[in-house]
Amino acid sequence: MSALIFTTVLGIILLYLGLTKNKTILSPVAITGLLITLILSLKDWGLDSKYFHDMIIFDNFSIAFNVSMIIITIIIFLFGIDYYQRMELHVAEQYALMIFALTGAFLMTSFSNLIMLFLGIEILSIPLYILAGGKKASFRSNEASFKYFMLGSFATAFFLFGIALVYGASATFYLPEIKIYLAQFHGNLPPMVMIGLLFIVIGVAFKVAVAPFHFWSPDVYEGAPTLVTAFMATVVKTAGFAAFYRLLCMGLLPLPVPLEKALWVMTGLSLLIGNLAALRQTNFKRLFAYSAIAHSGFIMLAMLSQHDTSASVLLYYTFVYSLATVPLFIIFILVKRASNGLETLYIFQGLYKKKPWIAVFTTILLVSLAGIPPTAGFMAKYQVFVLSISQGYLAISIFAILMAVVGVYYYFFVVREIYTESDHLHPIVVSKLNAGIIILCGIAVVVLGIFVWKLPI
Amino acid sequence: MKEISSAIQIIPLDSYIMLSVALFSIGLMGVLFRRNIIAVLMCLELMFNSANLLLTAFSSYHSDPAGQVFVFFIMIVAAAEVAVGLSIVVMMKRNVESVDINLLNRLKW
Amino acid sequence: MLLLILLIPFITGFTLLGVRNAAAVKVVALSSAILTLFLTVSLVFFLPATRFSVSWINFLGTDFSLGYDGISSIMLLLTNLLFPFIILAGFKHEQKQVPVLYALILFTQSALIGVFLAQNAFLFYVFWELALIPVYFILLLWGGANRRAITFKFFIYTLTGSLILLFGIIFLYQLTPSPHSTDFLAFSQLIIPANTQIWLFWILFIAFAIKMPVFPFHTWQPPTYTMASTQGVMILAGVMTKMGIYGALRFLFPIVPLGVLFWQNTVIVLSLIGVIYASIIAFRQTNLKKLIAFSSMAHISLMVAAMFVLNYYALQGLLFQVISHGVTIVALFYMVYSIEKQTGTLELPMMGGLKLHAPKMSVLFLMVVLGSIALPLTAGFVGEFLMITGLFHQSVWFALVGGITMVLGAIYMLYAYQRVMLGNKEVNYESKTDLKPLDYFFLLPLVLIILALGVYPQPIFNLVEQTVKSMQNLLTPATEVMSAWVH
Amino acid sequence: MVLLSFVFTAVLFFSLRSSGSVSATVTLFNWISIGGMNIPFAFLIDHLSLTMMLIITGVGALIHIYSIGYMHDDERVNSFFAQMNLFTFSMLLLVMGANYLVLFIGWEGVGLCSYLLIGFWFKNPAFNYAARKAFVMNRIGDLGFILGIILIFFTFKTVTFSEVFTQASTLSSGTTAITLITLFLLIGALGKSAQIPLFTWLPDAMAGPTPVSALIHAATMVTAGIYMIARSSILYNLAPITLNIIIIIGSATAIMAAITGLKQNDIKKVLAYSTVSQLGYMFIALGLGAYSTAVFHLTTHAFFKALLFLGAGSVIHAMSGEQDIRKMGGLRKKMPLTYFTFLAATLAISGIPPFSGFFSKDLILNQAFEHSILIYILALAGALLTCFYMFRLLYLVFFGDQRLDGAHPHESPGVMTIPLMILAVLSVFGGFLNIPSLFGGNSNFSTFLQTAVFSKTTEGLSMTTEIVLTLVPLSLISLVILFAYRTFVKKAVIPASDEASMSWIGKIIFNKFYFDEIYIFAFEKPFGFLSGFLFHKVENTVLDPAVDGIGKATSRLGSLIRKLQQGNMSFYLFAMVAGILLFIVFILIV
Repeated sequence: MSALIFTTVLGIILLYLGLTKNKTILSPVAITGLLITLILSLKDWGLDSKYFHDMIIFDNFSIAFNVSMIIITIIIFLFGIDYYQRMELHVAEQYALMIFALTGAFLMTSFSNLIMLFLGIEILSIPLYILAGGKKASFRSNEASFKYFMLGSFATAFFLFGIALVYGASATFYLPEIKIYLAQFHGNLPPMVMIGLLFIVIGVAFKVAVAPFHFWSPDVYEGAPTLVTAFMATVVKTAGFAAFYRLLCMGLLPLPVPLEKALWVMTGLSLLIGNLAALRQTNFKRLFAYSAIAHSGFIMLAMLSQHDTSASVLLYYTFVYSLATVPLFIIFILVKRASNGLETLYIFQGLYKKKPWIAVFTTILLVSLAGIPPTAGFMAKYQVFVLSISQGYLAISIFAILMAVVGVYYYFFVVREIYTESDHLHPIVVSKLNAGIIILCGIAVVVLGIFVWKLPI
Repeated sequence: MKEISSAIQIIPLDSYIMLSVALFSIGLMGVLFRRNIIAVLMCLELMFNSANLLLTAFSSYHSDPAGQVFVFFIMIVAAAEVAVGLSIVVMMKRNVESVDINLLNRLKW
Repeated sequence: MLLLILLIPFITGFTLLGVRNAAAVKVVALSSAILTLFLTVSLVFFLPATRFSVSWINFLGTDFSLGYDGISSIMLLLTNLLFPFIILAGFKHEQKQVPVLYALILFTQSALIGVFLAQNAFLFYVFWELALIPVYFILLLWGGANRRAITFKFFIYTLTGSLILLFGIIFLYQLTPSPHSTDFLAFSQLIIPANTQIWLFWILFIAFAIKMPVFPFHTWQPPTYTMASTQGVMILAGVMTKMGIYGALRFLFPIVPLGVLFWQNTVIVLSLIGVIYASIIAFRQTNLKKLIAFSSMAHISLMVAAMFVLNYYALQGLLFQVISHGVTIVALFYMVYSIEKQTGTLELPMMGGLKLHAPKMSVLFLMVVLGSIALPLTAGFVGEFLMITGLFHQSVWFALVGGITMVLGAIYMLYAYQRVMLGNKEVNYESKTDLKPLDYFFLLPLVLIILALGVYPQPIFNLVEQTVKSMQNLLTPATEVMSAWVH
Repeated sequence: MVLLSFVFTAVLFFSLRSSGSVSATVTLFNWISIGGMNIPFAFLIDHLSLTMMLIITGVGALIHIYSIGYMHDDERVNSFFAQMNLFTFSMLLLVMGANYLVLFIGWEGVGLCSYLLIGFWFKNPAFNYAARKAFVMNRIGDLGFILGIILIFFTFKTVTFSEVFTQASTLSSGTTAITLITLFLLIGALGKSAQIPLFTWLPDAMAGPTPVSALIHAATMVTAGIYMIARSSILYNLAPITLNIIIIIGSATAIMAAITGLKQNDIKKVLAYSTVSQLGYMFIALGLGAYSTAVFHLTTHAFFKALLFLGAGSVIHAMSGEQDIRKMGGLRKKMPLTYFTFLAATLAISGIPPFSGFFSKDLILNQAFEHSILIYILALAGALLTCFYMFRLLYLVFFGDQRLDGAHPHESPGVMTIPLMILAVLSVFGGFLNIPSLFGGNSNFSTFLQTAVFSKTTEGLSMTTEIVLTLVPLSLISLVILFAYRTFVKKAVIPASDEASMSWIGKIIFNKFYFDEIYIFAFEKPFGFLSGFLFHKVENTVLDPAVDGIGKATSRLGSLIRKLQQGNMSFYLFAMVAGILLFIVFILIV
């Protein structure tokens, strides 16, 4: 709880620091603050502390996810030091909004009441609507923000209506109680409850960009400032899935059959659409948007193969995925700068020639995303498949595996560009700090893959 | 409080549900078919409020205040959301000189 | 000891990245490979059997356990025998980015050793993929024309197979009694219903079928071989094809014996089609490298056919042929490389009369060619004789078709030899020199091995005797079950 | 070296004789020993292999000596002798092997050497083609052979001669396994010994240097098939079907080759067809079960055919490489030594007593007569044809006037003529090794071989029949010689130089029954076409695109899905509502 409060305060402090017009102190403050939050979160480990009439429960699940999101945010801020130096205005707001969003994310991982879930989602989303439009003069940023906002609100409307329906039937917002209420039907839910649950699920599915509710994500990812995209692709996704899992686990399990089937359909569609559409992308950010949809599919697979270890796999997968994605976006920014702002995949050409070490670690990160040993990405996918196959979902597993091949294809498309020689690039400038973090993330991905296959939860 | 509650319960619950669904659908249709962003925002608001209405009615019938508390949360969040939304619209108007929802469609495929 | 063999190339590879001097890199890489070879030989022939095991991913039932049996020994021997030569092949000419290249080669070696030592399906898979990555880069960065598209196809194709294999491994894993395990031992103790085995067979086989390659999964191979650099193609043809054979032996026979028996004839027929198909196509190839690529496919196909007749002699012959084919094909590709350096082309119609300038080269080339077409007293003959014996045991027609390689091989290999070396064509060659001492250093040991194994193959047989016997025993009950199941 | 080994062999020969033992086996080491398969690297010395060894080393040594003179101008003389020695080694391995697989080593080894030596002058593409043809045809035979060996292994669980034969003698005649084995081995023999249908390589093999033709393609290698069948005589005795096939093939080859020989104008080609025809004779003998007779003919043939080739070589040498007999003539006076030795050989091959060919041919004819009159007639016809074309050759080359202007033929140096003379002596007196009882002999040779070769026993013919059978051919042969003399010496007919002037039969014969053309049409062309078809049509238009197609289809589907992302807000909203509605319907139905 103290962590939650501290982050809120941190956001406000950062806003005030913005008044001093001294940009250089912002990141140190933000990062220090986050480190303190990290420690505060960890202090609650194993306590299962409950707040607000049990509407919020900080159990190990939520702490683990919170810590993973804090770490990712710290990495993003570390990169931000360099990134925001070039920005003139509103840097403090950028930091503050991200911190606020993080607060929302904390709520999403620790709710046990639908009200808190709603609040969490909204606290996460509203700063993001603003962040996505961060480049005020840019049409694309504008469009991203607008689309995100419109579709997000639209989804929220359904989400709310769903909550209302479920509330009408069960007279409660508490997930454990809803679970008890649902159990009495033995799977034959009345249509109203069913539709209510479906709307709730769709509301959350929208946030994590699961097909067919993914339409916003490619456009928003592409249009938003890259660092924000990195944040959306990682922290928001992690929070979304944590919330999703918590929702299912605390409230809905065992899943009513029609709902479960609907979710399987979503999984399949995400795998299909995400991977296949990514295949033909030439814009790096869009590629990552679609691949994020695909990864959503894999995570859904783990989530739906209900097993004790699902949560752990979920955490591992999202963390590892984030750990590889963030540095890649940064590398993309750096390369983009060197090629007059182009965003195609071809700008990676010649990277190996110019910066061999960065290229090698980029490769490692991409390999991890593609899910090839010995990287953590592989271990994550492996565990997902172990789960789904152990639970007997053979057909969807083999489909997912084939889709993983497609995934390898487009990630290695980028790899191939990296090692293709070309000389129309300006020099790529990589600050020591950035290089250090990129390399560190690369090493972390490998180390996680070889020595750590499970994060404590 | 009791009187309000009983006053609410004069009308059967089904009618509330019907009304909310109708409101929701109207909002939905509005969102789908209007192209003026302001109108669309208003329709969104309508959808939110249909949920609010539903929650209130249920809360009253269940004699459970939680539903009404939620309504307040929703109203606050909706306000914040609309504030952000309107600012986005302003930004957009400034950039493209229009409030047509389909005008911004450069990001695709 | 096992760990040492696994790690020497790996660590050396890393060290090489820091070395600037190209010559030093090559020498260090070579000495590392020779050291590994030395250790392997002493391990395989002289030291008592060992295992190495540390606990690794406990909750997924996976230990980091290394060990070896007869089949692994053969594969290890081959790998570590070939890598010094593969490294040596680069001594002759200037190369770009030498440290990276040799580091990648050594990484490949390490991963291959891992594949052959792994006692655990998961570990096997990890090394299997790990071997692919450096090879992909070797092909991509040092390949020839059109390498981007070709390597990509190769990579994706083989990866598709391996991911399907991964599915199989996980499927087997969850079949094992709790606590689940991915040990080969645990897998082989499974009793899988026949119906399951029938489809599981292909799940497990497809990765190997692509890697070997078996007709009709071979289409990646000729272009990749043609495009690859000399060292790349040596790794591919010399060692990586054997990965497929090793994997099939490791996975299919102990784990899905019924599946093997069910699909036995299908696979044999496919392989034999491959034999004939590749041989016939090789006949009309104008590109020397492509011709040899198809010839390699024909040989490998014969080996696959021999593998599936499940016959003692065929298995012995197959394992023997693994070594002999590896050595021969590496020598062949080295010859191709030397010829290309001399003539500046790989197109057969542009060549001719090389013997006029380079008689010694021509003699060595002929010897390697003869090894490739299995002339008696070369290693190839022993292997092919035993394999055809095995095929004969299954059916005379199989043996006949398999034996046609002997004839067809003679046709196209001698055609190639004649086209390159003989004749009186006055071609404006880039250089008119014969072999240099370095070439002898490379070719003579290989030719000697080919001859020595042809004359005295017994050590290799002894090495695998036990394993092959146990494999036989393994399949005997399955045969009974199968016949009962069919009726 | 070869001379030395000849001396060793001779010593071995006499020591074996004096020790009185029948055979000796020397095992070097275990070559392949796995499971039930045990194949030692062992040598077997018995009377059959000794005979062969003597021929190989003896004739081989002479030819080596001859080659010193013949090849002295060639720049690659070292490699020539290296290859010749390799050949001798392989051939010895072939005949000394104590089991089928060691035999096979030699078998393939001689094939290789033959390939190398035919293509010795590698600058000429035609020669290289001939070499490759020889090797490939041999390989086809070898494939049959190796399958035979494998079948032997599966039948008897061993491939060692002694064990196989011991077991085989207990089997009954005509079992499928034995028939199959013998047929497979026969295929090997057909390839190696140039019988129909695998004979076309031998005439082409004349591309090699003449000593090579003499050693490999006349005296030794081509007789390997005969040796192998004689060696397996026990097996063949059990397979009457195979024996009949051998007779048919043998007689067909003998006649066909002899007819072809009539119209050839290249001195070496004539001899080559003659070789094929003589090998056909030996096959007839084999088919009749008269293995020792076949080996006897093999021996005499080795003498006189080597002599013929060496003589031809001497002529070619003298004519500076000219091989067309129409351009020769009148060499009798210029090269008397060559002429006389050549004459001796011609008489021998024609079967004029007391030259060696007479005895061996006579034996075969007798045995053929015993078997069937048809075969006898065929064989006799073959003999007459042989006689005719040999004398045609002799007359055209050595009689008449010199037809080539500007050439200055001269007698060859001593290093070449001395082997000629030694061989001439052998050709003349070689027949006395095996004088039949008719002439008061005791068939030494056949008796000598009895321990190793198991000929079918025959009842024997009556004295009068035998005398008739000796006289009839003799008289016919004399007539043929006279006819040839009239045609080529008196009328001095020179064979037409172009095809156009020939009758259609003449054309067929001149073109060697179009065997090469048929093979090219039936095998090489379709094979090439198939190769192109498979590569261009199957590999490049079906299989490869099929694989790529999966990728392309995926990719196309990808771009389709990608196009869904319209970019319009309205569309997204619609899509979302549509999605939700679908899911509502979905969960209500499911």
